Amino acid sequence: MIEIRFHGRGGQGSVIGAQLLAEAAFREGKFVQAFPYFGVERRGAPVSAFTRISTTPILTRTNIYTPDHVVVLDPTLVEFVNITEGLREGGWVIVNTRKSPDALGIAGHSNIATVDATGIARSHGLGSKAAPIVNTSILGAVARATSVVGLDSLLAAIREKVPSRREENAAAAKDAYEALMTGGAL
Amino acid sequence: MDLIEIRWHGRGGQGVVTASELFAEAAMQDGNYIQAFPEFGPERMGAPIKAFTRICPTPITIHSQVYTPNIVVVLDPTLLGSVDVTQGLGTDGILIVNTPKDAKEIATMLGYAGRLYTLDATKIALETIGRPVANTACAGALVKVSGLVSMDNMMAATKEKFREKLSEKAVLANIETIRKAYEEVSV
Amino acid sequence: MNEKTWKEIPIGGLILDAGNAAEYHTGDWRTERPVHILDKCKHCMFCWICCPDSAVIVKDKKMVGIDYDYCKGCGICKDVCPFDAIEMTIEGTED
Amino acid sequence: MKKTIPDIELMERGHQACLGCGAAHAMRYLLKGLGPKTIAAIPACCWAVIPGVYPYSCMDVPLQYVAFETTGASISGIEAALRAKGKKEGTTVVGWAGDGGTLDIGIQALSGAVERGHDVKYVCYDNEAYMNTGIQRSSATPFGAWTTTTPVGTTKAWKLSPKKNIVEIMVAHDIPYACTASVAYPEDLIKKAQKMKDITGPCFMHIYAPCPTGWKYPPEKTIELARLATDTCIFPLYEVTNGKYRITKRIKDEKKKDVLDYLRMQGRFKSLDEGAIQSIRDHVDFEWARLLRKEECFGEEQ
Amino acid sequence: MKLVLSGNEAAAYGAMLARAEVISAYPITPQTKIVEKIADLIADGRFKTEFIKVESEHSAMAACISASLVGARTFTATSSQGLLLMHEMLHWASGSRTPVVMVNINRAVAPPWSVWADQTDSIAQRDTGWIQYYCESCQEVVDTIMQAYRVCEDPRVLLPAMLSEDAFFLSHTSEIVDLPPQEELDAFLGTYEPDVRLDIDNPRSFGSLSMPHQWYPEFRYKIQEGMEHAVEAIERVDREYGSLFGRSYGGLLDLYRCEDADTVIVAAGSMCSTIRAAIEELRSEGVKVGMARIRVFRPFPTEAFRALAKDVRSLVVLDRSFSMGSEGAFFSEVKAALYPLSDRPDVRGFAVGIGGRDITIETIRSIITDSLRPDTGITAQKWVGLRRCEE
Amino acid sequence: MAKPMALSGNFAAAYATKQINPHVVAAYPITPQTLMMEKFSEYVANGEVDTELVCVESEHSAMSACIGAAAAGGRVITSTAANGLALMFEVVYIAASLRLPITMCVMNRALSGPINIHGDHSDSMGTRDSGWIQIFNENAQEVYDTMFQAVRIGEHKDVMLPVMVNFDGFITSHKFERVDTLDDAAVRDYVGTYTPEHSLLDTEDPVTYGPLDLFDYYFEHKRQQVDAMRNALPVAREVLTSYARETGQNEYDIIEAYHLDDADVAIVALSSTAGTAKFVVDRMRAEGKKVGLLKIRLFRPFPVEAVREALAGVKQVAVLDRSDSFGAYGGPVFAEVRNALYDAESRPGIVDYIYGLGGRDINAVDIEGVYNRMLSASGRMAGDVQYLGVRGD
Amino acid sequence: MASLKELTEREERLTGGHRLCAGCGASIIVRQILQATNYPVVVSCATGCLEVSTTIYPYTAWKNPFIHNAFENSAVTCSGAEAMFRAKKRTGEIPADKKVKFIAFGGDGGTYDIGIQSLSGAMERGHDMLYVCYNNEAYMNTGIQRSSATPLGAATTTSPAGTVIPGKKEYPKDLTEVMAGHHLPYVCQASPGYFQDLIKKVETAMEIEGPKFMNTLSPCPRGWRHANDAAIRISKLAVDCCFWPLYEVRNDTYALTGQSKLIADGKKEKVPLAEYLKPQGRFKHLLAPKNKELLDSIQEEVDRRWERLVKLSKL
Amino acid sequence: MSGKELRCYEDLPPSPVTHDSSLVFKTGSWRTMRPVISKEKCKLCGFCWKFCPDVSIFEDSEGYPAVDYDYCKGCGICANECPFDAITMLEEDAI
Repeated sequence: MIEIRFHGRGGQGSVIGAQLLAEAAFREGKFVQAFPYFGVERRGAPVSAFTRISTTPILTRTNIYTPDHVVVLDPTLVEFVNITEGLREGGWVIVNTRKSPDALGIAGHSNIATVDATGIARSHGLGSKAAPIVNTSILGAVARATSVVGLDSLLAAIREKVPSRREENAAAAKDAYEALMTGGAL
Repeated sequence: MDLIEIRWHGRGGQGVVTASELFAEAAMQDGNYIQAFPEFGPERMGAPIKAFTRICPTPITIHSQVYTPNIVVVLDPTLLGSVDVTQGLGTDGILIVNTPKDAKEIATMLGYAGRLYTLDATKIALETIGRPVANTACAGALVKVSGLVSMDNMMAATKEKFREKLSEKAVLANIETIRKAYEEVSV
Repeated sequence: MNEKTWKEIPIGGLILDAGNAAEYHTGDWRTERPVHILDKCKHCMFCWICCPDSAVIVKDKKMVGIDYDYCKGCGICKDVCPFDAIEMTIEGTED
Repeated sequence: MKKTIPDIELMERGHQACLGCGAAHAMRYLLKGLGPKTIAAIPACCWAVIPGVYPYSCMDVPLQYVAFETTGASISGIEAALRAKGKKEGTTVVGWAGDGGTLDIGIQALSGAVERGHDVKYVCYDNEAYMNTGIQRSSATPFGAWTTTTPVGTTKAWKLSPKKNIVEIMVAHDIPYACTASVAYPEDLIKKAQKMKDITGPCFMHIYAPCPTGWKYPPEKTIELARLATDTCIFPLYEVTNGKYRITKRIKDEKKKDVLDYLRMQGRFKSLDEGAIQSIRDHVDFEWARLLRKEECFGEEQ
Repeated sequence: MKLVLSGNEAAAYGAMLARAEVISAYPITPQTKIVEKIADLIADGRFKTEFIKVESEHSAMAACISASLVGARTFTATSSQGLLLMHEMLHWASGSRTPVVMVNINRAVAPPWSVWADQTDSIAQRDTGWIQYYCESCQEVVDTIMQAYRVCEDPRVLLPAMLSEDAFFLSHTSEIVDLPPQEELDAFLGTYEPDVRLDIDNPRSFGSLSMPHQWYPEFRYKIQEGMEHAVEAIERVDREYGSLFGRSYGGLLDLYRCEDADTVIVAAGSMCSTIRAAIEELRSEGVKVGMARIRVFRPFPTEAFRALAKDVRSLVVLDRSFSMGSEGAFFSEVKAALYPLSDRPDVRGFAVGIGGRDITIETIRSIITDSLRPDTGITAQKWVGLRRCEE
Repeated sequence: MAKPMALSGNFAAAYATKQINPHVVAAYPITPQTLMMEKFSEYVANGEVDTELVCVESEHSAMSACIGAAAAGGRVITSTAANGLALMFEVVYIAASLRLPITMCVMNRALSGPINIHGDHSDSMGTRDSGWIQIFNENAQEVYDTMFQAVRIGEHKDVMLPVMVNFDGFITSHKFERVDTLDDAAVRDYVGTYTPEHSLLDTEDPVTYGPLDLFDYYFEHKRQQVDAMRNALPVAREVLTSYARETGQNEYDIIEAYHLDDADVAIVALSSTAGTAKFVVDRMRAEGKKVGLLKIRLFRPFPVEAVREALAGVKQVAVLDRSDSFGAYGGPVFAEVRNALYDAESRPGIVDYIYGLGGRDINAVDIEGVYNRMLSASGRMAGDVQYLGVRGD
Repeated sequence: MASLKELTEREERLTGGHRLCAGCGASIIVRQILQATNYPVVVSCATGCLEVSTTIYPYTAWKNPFIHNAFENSAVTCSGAEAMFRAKKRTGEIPADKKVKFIAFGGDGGTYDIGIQSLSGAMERGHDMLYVCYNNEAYMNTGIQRSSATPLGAATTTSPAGTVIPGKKEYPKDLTEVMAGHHLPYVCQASPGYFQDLIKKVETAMEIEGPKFMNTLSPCPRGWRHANDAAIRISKLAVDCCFWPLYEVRNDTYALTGQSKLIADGKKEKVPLAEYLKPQGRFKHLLAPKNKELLDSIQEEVDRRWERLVKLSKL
Repeated sequence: MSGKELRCYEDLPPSPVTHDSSLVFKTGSWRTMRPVISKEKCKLCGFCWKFCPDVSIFEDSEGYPAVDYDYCKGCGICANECPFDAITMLEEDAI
């Protein structure tokens, strides 16, 4: 079973991101779960969401404490939130930033990947200039880095489930898939 | 004296419940334990209703309704045709009816063989209070017939009960009613 | 958070320390940062009365700056300023 | 015998209302106006008892007893279900509640129902206190009245706050039709009921229904007292159709009776002093003048 | 058709598949997605229903009761404070014998204010005459809504039912849900056609006053009788549903690996999935443990518990709720049901997951370890996972 | 000292409330509670109390106003019944969780539907999980005395919880009985003044009531509440048993064991029915039958130990439940009693009789029948849950 | 009226560190009201964004006594505290000359819908308190469901703008008018955009004994889908187009105030409704050509209500 | 509306639905004062019929109003409202 944690801010689409990832895995015949950490924080506040993917039925319904991978939708969160908390050894940290993985200064045993999801989202007109919606973009990067889902099933899930601008979202995911920057490991 | 149970019949608005309470309160002055309660229903003004009094020298613990009263008091003569006033009343019981008619006639009409007393309580009330409210007169008759409470205690209880609700004149009129009924009831 | 046990907290869910939300800094929500330009400021207090986060600092009836511990970067202060004395910049160094 | 109101009786004899109950009149007239294709909902109030105990009922129209505070919501449910079932056409859904169930505990459900625009009629029969539980004050109790929870006593603590103006509150909800009616004017009441039946959308009727038990007057005076309430302008009869005011029982100044005549008939006002009576008089005059001005301002185009 | 749905969305789909004719609901966290999804389905023209957006939960239930009396199939959803606000109307619904089906998202009761999973809200309604289902998965939510309508509308039952899902652990968790074909569900469920209803052609009064010496106690007894019929109906409908659609849930009491178990965990709701995972671990270590999931709490599975109790050494009852001044309702009722047995198992009670405190495999393991300690006589309920000073 | 008065349960409660002289009373009329509020309104109108009377527009608002007032740091009393209690259900929980020692009389009445105005316990039993202390009273005298005890228990610093004073609608609420009353000064001394640690009116030291609690503290707050309930048991016992000593009134305890010492069979009952049962016990004891009665006064917190001890030697027990938990296995009292005895050394047979719903009268004959059935059963009685006095069974 | 600069010298009663959205109108309104009040205040608050985000255990943003009871009972909870205040003055526990003001806050859901009964009751009983509705025209706390304050045509999650139905179908309840129907000493409507007017109304209300009601329009960037910095701009536009007129009713006498009075007197231009709708995503569909007729009819209704109000102010 | 006699709970429908008319309640038993109509004085205005709260005035075969004493509770409104004093209230017991 693979467990993935998303970090974002209220309004950036982290919860839908977690759901889309589950949808994509579902299309590959996997068993899935997706759920938010539900707080009452408002737009702009740090939030998290989770996805579980498994080849066998998923029994447990607890929160996720030791994720296999971590996805960070907003670069400024790296400062405030302990994003690698509980991360399993060898897991991926995928961050939306223009910086290179090595410049992020994330210590420890994880693999770091970065992508300018904000730039990609803006280029496809997703969200507003002040608040671009980056969830679909970064999912492309997740697919590439972790291989938990294939790009095709991800794009299919996006085309079917995103509420609006479906093609633009799919294109953004594809761009991000291509543009992923990884650190030393990959 | 054992537990005594009394049932009162009247109509909504005629002071039936007040009579049941008044008599109980008089009995309490003698150091008795008492209960007084209405038949709990949603009936409106004018509808036939019942109330009950229990009197006992020792604490009363029973809380069920009254099924076999020792005494029944009927405040309104127009009820006799429509309500079974003697229900559960044994031949060793007492029945008091407010009516100008005499006891025999009522006994025949109801087919009741026990002790039966009548008085024209409405007339007494009209003379003393000026309104046809028969409740205190009937209570006065019960004092005499039952011998359960003394007249002094009945007077004291009446004063206490009506002190806040009625003018002094009206209280005295009620006391007069009780006294008159006490005297006039044909034993 | 300093997690207290059930024996240490006041009963009934009461909070006894009025205004202690000040210990909670919402400045980390900010993606855009208002910058106060003192030269242009006429201290009309419009920004102060319209700030949703009590984050405009006023001393002696003068607007002296923004409290970045709480400012969430909504931009209302800039919007209401008649004198262009507040500018919004993107948070973080990379831009 | 001359019959100025419809013959049909949808309220049976044998009901349990007090002698001279104004609310019984009100129901009788309303049903004459609405007719047999009516479904009613009644919350806790005298009228939850008046039809009789299980398994008997004096109502010849289908009736649901509902919880005290839910009349507005319950009729919404009935109306929605009728629509879902394709049976709404030609059926009138009416909520029937006392003043407590309308102005106090039920005002929220009422407000919600009319705001949602359900095709329901809501009728409040107003006897100005909680009569079912035994004369406790409600927000429809007028200033100056004795009730068991405003028992005057030595401190003269009669009801001190004014009566909530439910019709104006309903008018503020912008509903197609709101009106007042009185049991003393059955023809007017029935005409208004018929009008409501024909309007699609939420309608409200406020019926003045005297209560001999609670107001402390002899039962034969119910109609007389109700007539006086209108003649003194304490309870003016008017209707508001799509925001347009119309007074349906016009009281000419010279015919207007003094409020004192009205107050004196009832035991509940017996303790009032001259100052209180004058303030009631002033309030009634103010309200009446306002109503006339509203009719002038927002009346039918001449 | 398989979809990835959250528990809330599953409830909305359930209402649509059951063809609820009138829906009356009020938003409350964490139930809101249900009403939103229903509004979406209506706006898309997929769901034809009358949706009354009432102004309070109290009104939501009132409108459902009235609509049901007109003869409509009705649906609503709420949670926590909303359920508490409609408490009076819950009694009213069962007293009126209206088969309303409601989804309740189990959320903690305030204050302090909390929006996370806790079953106190629905447990507090245990006397109201509602059938109570506790669902474990989003799939079960859809299937149970279908089953619940069948059970509730059975003329021998005629009672309302509430389906509970744990806040967030189910309501906001998306997972795969298989939706059976509409035609087959229609055939399974039929339409709701009550004999008596609010009908202008047959005017009757519903719910009039009843005096003590008249019929009130008899009507109350008939509710209890309806509950007794519900025991059979729930089992039967669950079996039938299983044979048609391949999924059934053990009727009232869902047993998992109880065959040779020494210890059986009794629980309800989403934690049961985690318990299954914990049992797998413990079994692999040789600990003979099973689970009895309370799928239906009302009617209470008395007979099923007695049958189970014959062969086990101890029952470990987990309550995600608490009756102040007493103990968890599951704990109490299990003991009361087993009381007359001459050979009774040891029954241990634990309060867990109050206010949404997470229940992990470790939580379950620690409880089992605790309960395997030698019997210390009378056992009071223990609170698990509580921060405490040195006690 | 004690002056006998003829008072109904409602008037006894009103009179006691007058003597307590609370700061705020907020209530809404409902049968059969109204007479208490009407009587109390008279005291207010005559200036006999200092109380602010708030005549709200619904029961939900009645409890809400009480919460606002109690949070503002004073003594608060209210009363309701049946659907009124059901309507305020949500805020009943809030009052307990905010730890506000409000005293509320509940004139127990059946819940709708069909609508019914008479006495049964389904209203209060529905709130048994809410965190209120619940005391059930047999007669007007108990109602009177319990009002003062309730104030003392609820306001005890180790407790700080609201208290529900329950008595049977009509049967007790409307029945006039002899009540031995205390004089005003004695009541004043007994209840003392209430000075809570915090108050909403303290503008110098502001407090926030009722914040949002995330899962990092909610559990702990609930645990505090459980602890307060646990404390309430010894506190209630102490307050009840010392009452006679302090006031010269009757003796009280959290339970009342009546001829249980050598009883073979026993009935467990609450409220006025316990009185009728005493009447029957006396009669049957005179015939030499070993029958007994356990009256439970304190239902929340449930006195597990006391119940277990009281029933230790009994062979067969019949629980009388004046409410049903539909679909459950028996009524609430039954479940509690069985639960209390589950792990006991000697376990009597326990059966349940659901009776008196909607105020259906329970009389001496009914109760004697229950005793006789227990006496004539050889060994444990068959049939766990039965319905007493329902037509058709 | 105290000047803004004078107000800055008073202590802030709502601290930063609350967790409302960036650019939320509610906290602006609360701050403006509390700053305009120079008395000690006791606040009650209905469940809603304001309550949930300002008092998350163990933190509170309120520097005055604060109580949250439930969703539907902010007004009555406040009235209970006010009754206790009076009782304690009577018993002498609180000095007779002590002045404390009671303010109840509620959102539109907690005021127009589930709390209207508690509000109506408290006002009718005559408690000395001010009720303030911060009206953001939908259930924002639970995520933008329609309330009876939601304007016709607005898209919410339970009245989505779909292919068949263009948003909410009903006109909003006019709660200010409903409260005026209660014959209160003071009822008013205000907007945080015109803060001078709002502050003046608060100052007026604080000096009037008895029940007072204030309805304020509270922009919500998330629910109305407007830019984070637009709250003030939009709440001004609402007044300028006469969708949200500023007025007060004292003892049944109506008076337009501030900007609205200037518009009525012809001293300011009344702007078209569309100007107000444009910056808000929830109305986007209304501006599409196919909905022109609908837009016109909404404009008509706004005009009708405005003209009625102008008439009332001259009554 | 015709119901069989109810004896035990088995006879009841599940939902408390009425099935009989209130005509079984002969509320005439409540009456202490009896209205008596004088045909001589009656002008057939119909007021007594219109204003009767108990629906207890009917038209007799000659078209005159008559009282249904089975249900008339004796409130006296008919007598009070009659413009022609055609109705007198007599004491029931004296009849």
